[in-house]
Amino acid sequence: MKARVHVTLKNGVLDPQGKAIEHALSSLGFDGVNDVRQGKVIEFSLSESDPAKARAEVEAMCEKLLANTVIENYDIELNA
Amino acid sequence: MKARVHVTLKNGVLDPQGKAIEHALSSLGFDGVNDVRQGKVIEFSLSESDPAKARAEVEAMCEKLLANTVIENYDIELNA
Amino acid sequence: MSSAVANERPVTPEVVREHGLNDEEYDLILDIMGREPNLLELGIFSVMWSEHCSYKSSKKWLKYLPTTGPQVIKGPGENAGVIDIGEGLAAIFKMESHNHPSYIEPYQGAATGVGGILRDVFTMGARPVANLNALRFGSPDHPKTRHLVAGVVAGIGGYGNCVGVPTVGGEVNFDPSYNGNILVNAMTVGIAPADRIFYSAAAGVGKPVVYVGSKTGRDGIHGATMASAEFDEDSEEKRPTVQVGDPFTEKLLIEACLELMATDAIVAIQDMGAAGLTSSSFEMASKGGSGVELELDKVPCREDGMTPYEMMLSESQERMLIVLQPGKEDLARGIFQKWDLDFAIIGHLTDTGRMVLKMNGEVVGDLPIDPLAEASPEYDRPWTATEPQDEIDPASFTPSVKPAEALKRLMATPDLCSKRWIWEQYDHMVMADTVARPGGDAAVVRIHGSNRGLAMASDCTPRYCKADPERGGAQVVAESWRNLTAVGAKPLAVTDNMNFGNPERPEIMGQFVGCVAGMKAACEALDYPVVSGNVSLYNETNGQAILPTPVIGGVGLIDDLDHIAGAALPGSGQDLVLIGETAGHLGASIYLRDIEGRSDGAPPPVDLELERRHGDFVRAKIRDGSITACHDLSDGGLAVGLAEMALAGDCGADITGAEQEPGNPPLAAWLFGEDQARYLVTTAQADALLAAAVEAGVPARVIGQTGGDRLILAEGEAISLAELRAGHEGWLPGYMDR
Amino acid sequence: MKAAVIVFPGSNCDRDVQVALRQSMGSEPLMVWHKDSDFDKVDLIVLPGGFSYGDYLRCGAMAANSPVMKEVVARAQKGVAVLGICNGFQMLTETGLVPGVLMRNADLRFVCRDVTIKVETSQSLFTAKYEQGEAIRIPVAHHDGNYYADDDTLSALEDRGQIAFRYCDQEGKLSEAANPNGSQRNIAGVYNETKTVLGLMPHPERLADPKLGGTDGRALFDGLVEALS
Ligand SMILES: Nc1ncnc2c1ncn2[C@@H]1O[C@H](COP(=O)(O)OP(=O)(O)O)[C@@H](O)[C@H]1O
Ligand SMILES: [Mg+2]
Repeated sequence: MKARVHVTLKNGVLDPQGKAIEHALSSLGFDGVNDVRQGKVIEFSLSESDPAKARAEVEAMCEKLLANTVIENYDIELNA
Repeated sequence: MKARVHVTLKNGVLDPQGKAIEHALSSLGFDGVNDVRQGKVIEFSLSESDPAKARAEVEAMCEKLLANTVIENYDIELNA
Repeated sequence: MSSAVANERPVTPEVVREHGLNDEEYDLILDIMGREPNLLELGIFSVMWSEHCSYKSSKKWLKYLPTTGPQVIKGPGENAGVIDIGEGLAAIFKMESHNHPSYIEPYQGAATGVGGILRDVFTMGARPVANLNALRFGSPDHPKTRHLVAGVVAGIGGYGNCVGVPTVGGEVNFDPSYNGNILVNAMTVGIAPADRIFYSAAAGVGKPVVYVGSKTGRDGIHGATMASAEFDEDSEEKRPTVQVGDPFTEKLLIEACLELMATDAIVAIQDMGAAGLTSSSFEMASKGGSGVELELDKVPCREDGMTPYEMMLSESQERMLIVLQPGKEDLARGIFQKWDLDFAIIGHLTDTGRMVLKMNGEVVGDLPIDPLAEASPEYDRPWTATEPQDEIDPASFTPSVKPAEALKRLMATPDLCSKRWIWEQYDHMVMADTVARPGGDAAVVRIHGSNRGLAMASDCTPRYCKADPERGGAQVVAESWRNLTAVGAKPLAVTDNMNFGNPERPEIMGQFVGCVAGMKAACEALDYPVVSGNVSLYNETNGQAILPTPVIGGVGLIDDLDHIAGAALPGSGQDLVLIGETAGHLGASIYLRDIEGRSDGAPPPVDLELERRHGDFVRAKIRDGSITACHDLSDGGLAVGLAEMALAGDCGADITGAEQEPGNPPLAAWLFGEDQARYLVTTAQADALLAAAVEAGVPARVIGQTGGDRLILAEGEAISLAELRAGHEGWLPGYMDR
Repeated sequence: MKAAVIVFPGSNCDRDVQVALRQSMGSEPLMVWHKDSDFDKVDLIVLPGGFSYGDYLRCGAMAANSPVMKEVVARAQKGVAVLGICNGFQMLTETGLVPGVLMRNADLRFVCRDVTIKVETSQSLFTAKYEQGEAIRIPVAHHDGNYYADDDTLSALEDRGQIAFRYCDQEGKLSEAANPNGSQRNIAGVYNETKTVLGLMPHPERLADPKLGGTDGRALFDGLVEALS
C-alpha cells in the first residue's frame, strides 16, 4: 500500500515560506498569484494491506511525528 | 483558479529527509514503512481563468522558481 | 570477461570520446591493458586520467612551488596538508573548488563542496575547526547572479552550520568574466595530534577493505569528468546529475571516524571524493604499493540493480574507505553502528599490483595499478606570456570626483561592500572558539582548551593576475601573509586553489605559468610553503575565460591570544601610523576601475623583502602591545583601509594634512593607490613606535589621529561614518532583496 | 550541583555548553548519549543546540520522539530543571514541555549574530543573577527561531510570567528591528508554568568567556549553579 500525506499550515498561521514565494513570483512578473502556502508531502510504502488498519497507522504517524498539530493539519491518501 | 504544485526529488536523487523520517518512524515502532520521500506542496490562487493559459503560466513558474529541475520533478493540479 | 558486463555498451570510438579520452590516451590504455578495456575499465581510466584527478595540464608547473619547511609535516600529495603548530598538535588544511556543480545547482553544489573538503581534512585524523569560502560571481547585473549568490551562500551555510564547524572567513568578488562560470572554493582547517595523522597508503596482504558512511546511489556519475570539461550552452540542458549532500550524515561520519581513529584499528583511510570508489581504492593501493580486490556486490547501494560501472563511478557523498588491521572489524563495526552508519567489508588488499573487481564472484574488471597511475598523462602545454601593461603615472590624469565622494562610492561597490549579509548566514561561532569573527583581516580560532590560536584567511586579486600573472601571483601570497600578520599571527603555510580557463589555449596556460612563478617567489621569500591545493581548469563559457584566480588560503599561529590585533579603531585619541611607502600605484586598482572606468595599467610591484621586513616589524609590535589596531592596506588603498577600520570601531579619524608631506603622490594616488607591503595601525605610543621603526629600517609616519564620528580625509574634506556605513552595509542586502 | 547534557546525533553545541557548565560548576557535567535513558540523578538537564537528526522534517521533532526524551519529560514533570538552548528549545516545544512552536525565520535565512535580549524576570532559577529588565548581549544562530503561538496562548504566557526573554535594542526597547527572526511579541525564551523548564533561542554558552568577546551568558550558568547547589 502507498501512502501520501500532506502536511500544511493551519489557516491563520503565518507562512513565511509561502509569503516569500509569492513575493518572488511577483518580482519574476507572475501577476495575479495570491494566497501562496507551502506545505510538505511525504510519500511512502506501507506493508499493511488492510485499508482501515493502514489509515489508522498513518494517522498515528502523523499525530506522533509527521505533523505538529499545534500549527499543522494533515491529510492522508492511501492507494493500494 | 486554484493551483497545487507538487515538487518532489527525482528518482535516484538522495533524499536525506526521507531517509531520516523512515529511520524515525521505525524507531517509533512503525514497521513496514519503506521508500519514504519528502517533497513540497505549494498551493495558491491564480487570477488567470483559462485552464490552458493557467497551466502554461504555472509551468513557467515551476521551471523558473518553484522547482529545481536539475534534481526535482514537478506536477501541477488545477482546480477552477 | 564475465556475463555481468556482457550487456553493457561495447567500447566504440564514440564511447571512448564520450569518456573524454583522446586517441593517444586510448592507445596508451590498449598498451597498458594488453587488450581492449570493457566499459567499466574504460570508465575507470577516464576518471583517473581526467584533468580533475590527474592534474595532467598543471602537474609540470605545480612542481615548482615550494612545499617544504621545518613546520611542514606533510606537503601536497595527501588528502590535505599537515603542519606542526607546536605542543604536540598539527593543523591540517586544504581548499577545493566546486565551481561547475555550483553553477548548475548552487545550493547543493556549494553544500557538497563544503562536505567534500571537510572529509579531506577529517580523513587525516583532524577534527575540523573552521571553514572558509572564496566566492566569485558574475556581474551583479547579470540575470543569474542574484540567484547564484543566494543559493551558494545558503548551501555553504546549510552544510557547515549543520555539521557544526564554524565558517569564519572568506572573500567575494563580482566580475563579468564569471557570468557563466562562478567560482566556489571551500577551505577547511582541522587540528589533530601530531603523532596521530592518518594517511591513505595501504599495505598488507589480506587486510580488509571497509566501506563506511552513506549508501551508494547513481549520483554524479561522471562528475569528475564534468569538472574538467569546458562549459557550453547545452551543459545546462544536459542537466547532469548533481549530488545532494547530507550534512547530518557527515556529522555522524566525523564523530564515528574520530572515534575509530582514537583506537589503533586503522591502516589507511581515504574519503571517496571525486570519482568515488575508483579513486579512493586506487590511490590507497597505489600509494601502498599493493593490489586490491573488491567484491562489488557487498557495496551498500541505495538503489536496486546498480551496475559495477555505476558503483565504481558514483560520486555519492559522505562515504569513506578504510583499510583495517585484521581482527579490528568488530570494533569498527560497533562504532559505525552506534552512529547509524553503513559498514561493509567489501574487499581486501593483495600483492598482485592489480585492481580486481568482482561481482557475485565473477571478475568484471581487472587493471594494473602502477602502470595506470604512472602512465597518467602529463602535458607540457604550449603557453604564451601575458603582455606587460604600462605603469600608470599617478600624475597623468585628473580625478573625476573629489576623494570623499570617491570613497563613499567605493565603500558601496560590490567588491568592497560589507559581506555581513553572507557571513551572518554562516554559523561562525559554533565550537565556542572563534576569537576573531568574520570582518577583519583574518579570522582567529582558539586551539581548544589553550590560549593559542590559528589565524586564517583566503585571498586573491584576480585583476592583478590578469594584468600581470607573475606580479599577481606574488601579490596573492603576499596579501595572504599580510592578512595573517595584521592580526598578530606568524604565517606558517598555505593551500591554493588554482582557478583558470582552458589550458589548451596558450594565453591561458601562460597565465597559469606566470601565476605559479609569482607564487613560488613569494612563498619562498616569506617561508610560506604550499602544503596542499587544487586545480580547476576549463572555467570558460563559449570561449570566455574567467580572470585568472589563484586563491590562497593561509594559516598562521598565534602563541598568545592576549596579544592579537583587530582592525577596529580602538577609540579616540590615538595616533594613526602608516607603515610602508606610498608611491601611489593606481594601475589595475579598484579606484581606476570603479571610479574612473579604466582597467588598464600594471598592478603594483611586490617587493618581497619589504613585505617581510614590514610584516615582521608589525607582528612584533602587536605582540609587545604597542599596536592597538592593525589593518593591512590592499584593495582601495589607504582611504578604504581607514574607512574599514573606522566603521569596525565606530570611531572617526582625521588624516588631513598628511597628504601634503613632500614626496607624496597626487591626492587620489595617495589615498587610493594600492602600494603593497603597507599597514595602517593605531598606537598610544607613537614616538616609541616610530623610533623602533627607524631602527628596523621600516618606513613609518603618523598620518593622523582617531576620534569623532567623521573621517576627515585630505584638504579638510570630511564624510560622516553614518553615510559611509549606509552604503557599505547597505549594498549587498539591498541587492539581494531587490 | 549535578548536570547532564543530552547528546543527540547531530547535536553540535554539546561541547560548548559542557565547557560553560564546567566553568560555572567547577566540575564536569555528565554527557549522556541519546540511547542511554537511565542516566544518574541530576539537578539540571541541558538539551544543547545543533541539528539533531539533521533537523529533517521539523527541527527538534525527531529528538522529541527519541527514548531519552521520555525520561527527560518524566524528570521535568518531577521538577528537575531543564534548559533547552536553540535546537533544545525546539525539542521542548515539540514535546510540549513549553508551549508554542518555532517556525522558519521570517526572512527565511539562517541568522548568526549577537542580539540583545531583555530579561523579563529575575525570579527564576535561570535568571537570578540578572536584573529584571536588563538587556544582555547573547548570540543567536538558527534557521527556525520564529516563535509562534496563538494569541490566547501568548496572553496566558504573559499573564503567568512565562516569557523569559524578549529581543530588544541596546536600551532594552522592543522593536521590530531588534527581532532577528519574526518571533511573535519578540519572544526569545519561554518557561513552563513552574519556571523549572526554560527554552531559549540565543546561546548563552557562546558568550561566557571574555576571550570570545563577552560574558553576558555566564550569569545564567552561575545562577543555575547557585540555585541548584
Ligand atoms: N564569503 C565569505 N564568507 C565569510 N566571510 C567573508 C566572506 N567574504 C568576505 N568575508 C569576510 O569579510 C572580510 C573582508 O574580506 P576581504 O575584503 O576579502 O578582506 P581582505 O581585503 O582583508 O582580504 C573578511 O573578514 C572576510 O573573512
Ligand atoms: Mg586585509
